[in-house]
Amino acid sequence: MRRLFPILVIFTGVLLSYAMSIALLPVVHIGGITLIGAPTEQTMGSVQRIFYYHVPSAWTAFILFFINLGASVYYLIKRCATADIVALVTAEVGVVFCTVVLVTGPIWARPVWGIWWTWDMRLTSTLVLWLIYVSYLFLRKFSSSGQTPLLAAALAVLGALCVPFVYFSIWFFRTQHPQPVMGGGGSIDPRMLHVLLVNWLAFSCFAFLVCWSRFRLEKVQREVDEAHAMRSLLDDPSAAARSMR
Amino acid sequence: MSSNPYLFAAYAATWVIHIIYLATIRRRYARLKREIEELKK
Amino acid sequence: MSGAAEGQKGAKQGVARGITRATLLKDLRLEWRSKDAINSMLFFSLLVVVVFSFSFDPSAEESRQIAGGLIWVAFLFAAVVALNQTWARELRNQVLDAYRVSPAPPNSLFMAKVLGNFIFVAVLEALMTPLFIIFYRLRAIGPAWQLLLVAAFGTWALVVNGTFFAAMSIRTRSREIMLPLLLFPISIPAILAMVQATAGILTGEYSARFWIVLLATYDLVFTTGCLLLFETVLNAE
Amino acid sequence: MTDNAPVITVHNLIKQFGRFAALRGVTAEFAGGKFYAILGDNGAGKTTLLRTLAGLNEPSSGQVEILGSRRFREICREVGYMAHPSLLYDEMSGVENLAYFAQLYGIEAPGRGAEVIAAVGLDATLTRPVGQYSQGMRQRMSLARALLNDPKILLLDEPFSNVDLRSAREMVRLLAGLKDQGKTIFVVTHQASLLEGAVDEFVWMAAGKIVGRTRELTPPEPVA
Repeated sequence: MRRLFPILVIFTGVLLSYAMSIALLPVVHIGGITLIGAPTEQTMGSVQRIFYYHVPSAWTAFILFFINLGASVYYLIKRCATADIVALVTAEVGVVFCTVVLVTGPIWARPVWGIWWTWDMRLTSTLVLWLIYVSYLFLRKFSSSGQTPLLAAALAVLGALCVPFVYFSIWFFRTQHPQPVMGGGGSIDPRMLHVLLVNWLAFSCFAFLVCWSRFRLEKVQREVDEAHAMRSLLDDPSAAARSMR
Repeated sequence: MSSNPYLFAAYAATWVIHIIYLATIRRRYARLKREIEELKK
Repeated sequence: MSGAAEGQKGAKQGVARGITRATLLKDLRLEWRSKDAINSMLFFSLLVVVVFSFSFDPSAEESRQIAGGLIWVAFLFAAVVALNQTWARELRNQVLDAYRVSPAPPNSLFMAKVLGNFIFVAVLEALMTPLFIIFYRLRAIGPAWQLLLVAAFGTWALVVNGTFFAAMSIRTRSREIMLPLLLFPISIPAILAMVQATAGILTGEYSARFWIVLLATYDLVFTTGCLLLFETVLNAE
Repeated sequence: MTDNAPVITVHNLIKQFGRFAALRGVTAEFAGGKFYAILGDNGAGKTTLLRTLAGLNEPSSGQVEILGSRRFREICREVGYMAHPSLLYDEMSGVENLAYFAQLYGIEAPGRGAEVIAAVGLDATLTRPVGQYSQGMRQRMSLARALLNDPKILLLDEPFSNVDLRSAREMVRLLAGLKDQGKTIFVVTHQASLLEGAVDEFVWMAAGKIVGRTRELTPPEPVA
């Protein structure tokens, strides 16, 4: 498994650079065949290309949060330490990707809608999602008991229960108060969809790599903690016994 | 490559965020390594 | 055979309910003697009312638009004061341990605490609402009776999650700060629903039915979730 | 006296708090109907052992078996636990406190609270809140709470701390009487001399382990 890591790194690197180039470069035609790039959107211009890492980041974050829920439920049932590490790691990396979404969103909104932030349905619900998982990370950081995994898993389940309510309420809230709507709608250019999917794949691979190294880190960290505890188990108690006299 | 500043800003922001996170992981790895060295003594 | 099993189950539920009642009465008695929570809550929300009145002109038209948010934010912050008190009372002299070594079911304790907090916050709302009405010259244009539903479901939503997360935050460092950090993000849909429903009823511009149904569903889902997870949280030392 | 089959068996009990191991492999058997005193320095793991026996700490590894059961909830009616803090509500009187805890155990007899209060030598008609009790009275009330469900096993953490000598002697007499009724009693204490004569066995703990068990109040030879 560990030998696979460098191969995966190279694979992800190549995929990411390919994905980025087709996302950023305009179409290059040679002999009538599309070699590289996505067409420039007509109304928004090249700003629309922000979407190629905004949207895949969002999808990746959602997948990570979903895995977090699965791992948390598994932990609550089986009390398996690995599941807890998976939950921690996916939440952390998920928050990073979610941050990317929240930062690139306004940068896109500014030239297109003329405002940095709008309480639009998607932005708002992503923000709430981000808040929920940041509070999850806070709990993990501040929990003093040895039972942090249990508390965190319980919070993850309640947080996930909350997600449908977030979407539903904000969706209804927004349909009540009209706001700037996303441009166009309707069908998407297949070449754009292709770029979007390739980017999504690349970002997923990247997220997987980050999760992996974070997972290794956490695992070794816990082994070190365990070693410390074992050492204190092995310490000679006679010194303490002598001091008792 | 487009010269649109917003596109560039979003692109830069994405990777800055990822790199900051990767840097924290790296730092934690370094600290862990020191700790393992200490433990071996 | 199954009838006997069912009878046993019924008896068990009866015992659980009895313990809930005993714990609730005990909490009410303790609160009655010290009045810590209710006094600080009342004063706190009074402060919010006054402070907010400086931030905008509390004339009838404008205030009707904002009042929904204002009222619920005041109650939310005041509720946090009470929620922190709930478990602080059990931690003094570690009385919670006495509960944990007893055969009493954990969920009875949880329900008692939720009901207790519901009563405290409801009392607060009953006392503060007239003040809001006077200070901000409020008058409901929509169906006013729906406000009762909103208040009941909304308070329950705050209190059920609040009690749960307060129990969670006593297991953390800096527990008083932890509660709002955990409670607020998850309560956002409920708060949104309460605020929107209240604004809808006060202005009469739209129906609050959707929001009330949403709140009821939210209550149901989170009450179930908290009951399923409470034992885990209580026993995490 | 009573049967001396082990009522508590502890096997290789380890309890870690993060990087610190409070219990480091405790293995022991305790017979029924005896009076044990657990002695040792601060941080030797006495309180952790008691809390683990009372089901308040989940052991990191190892097993605790009480009255043949490994699940504490099954036998929690047979165990009385008294902690260092009083486990009582300061704002309520002793009788009110006990009335509440009796309900948790499903005890319906209305006089039970007054009965145990009298048993520990306090006045059941006192209406003062517990918060205004003297330390000695509070400790006794706390003991009364532990006795409420008429447990077979009593786990007492520092019952004599801050109690004046005379009251402490009275409490020891009371505990000896309870032992004669067939109860198994564990007392964690710093004031071992108080217990001389009453105790069947002294259990010495150091650095998270049991380092010796003696009949007399003489520390065991340190393990070389």
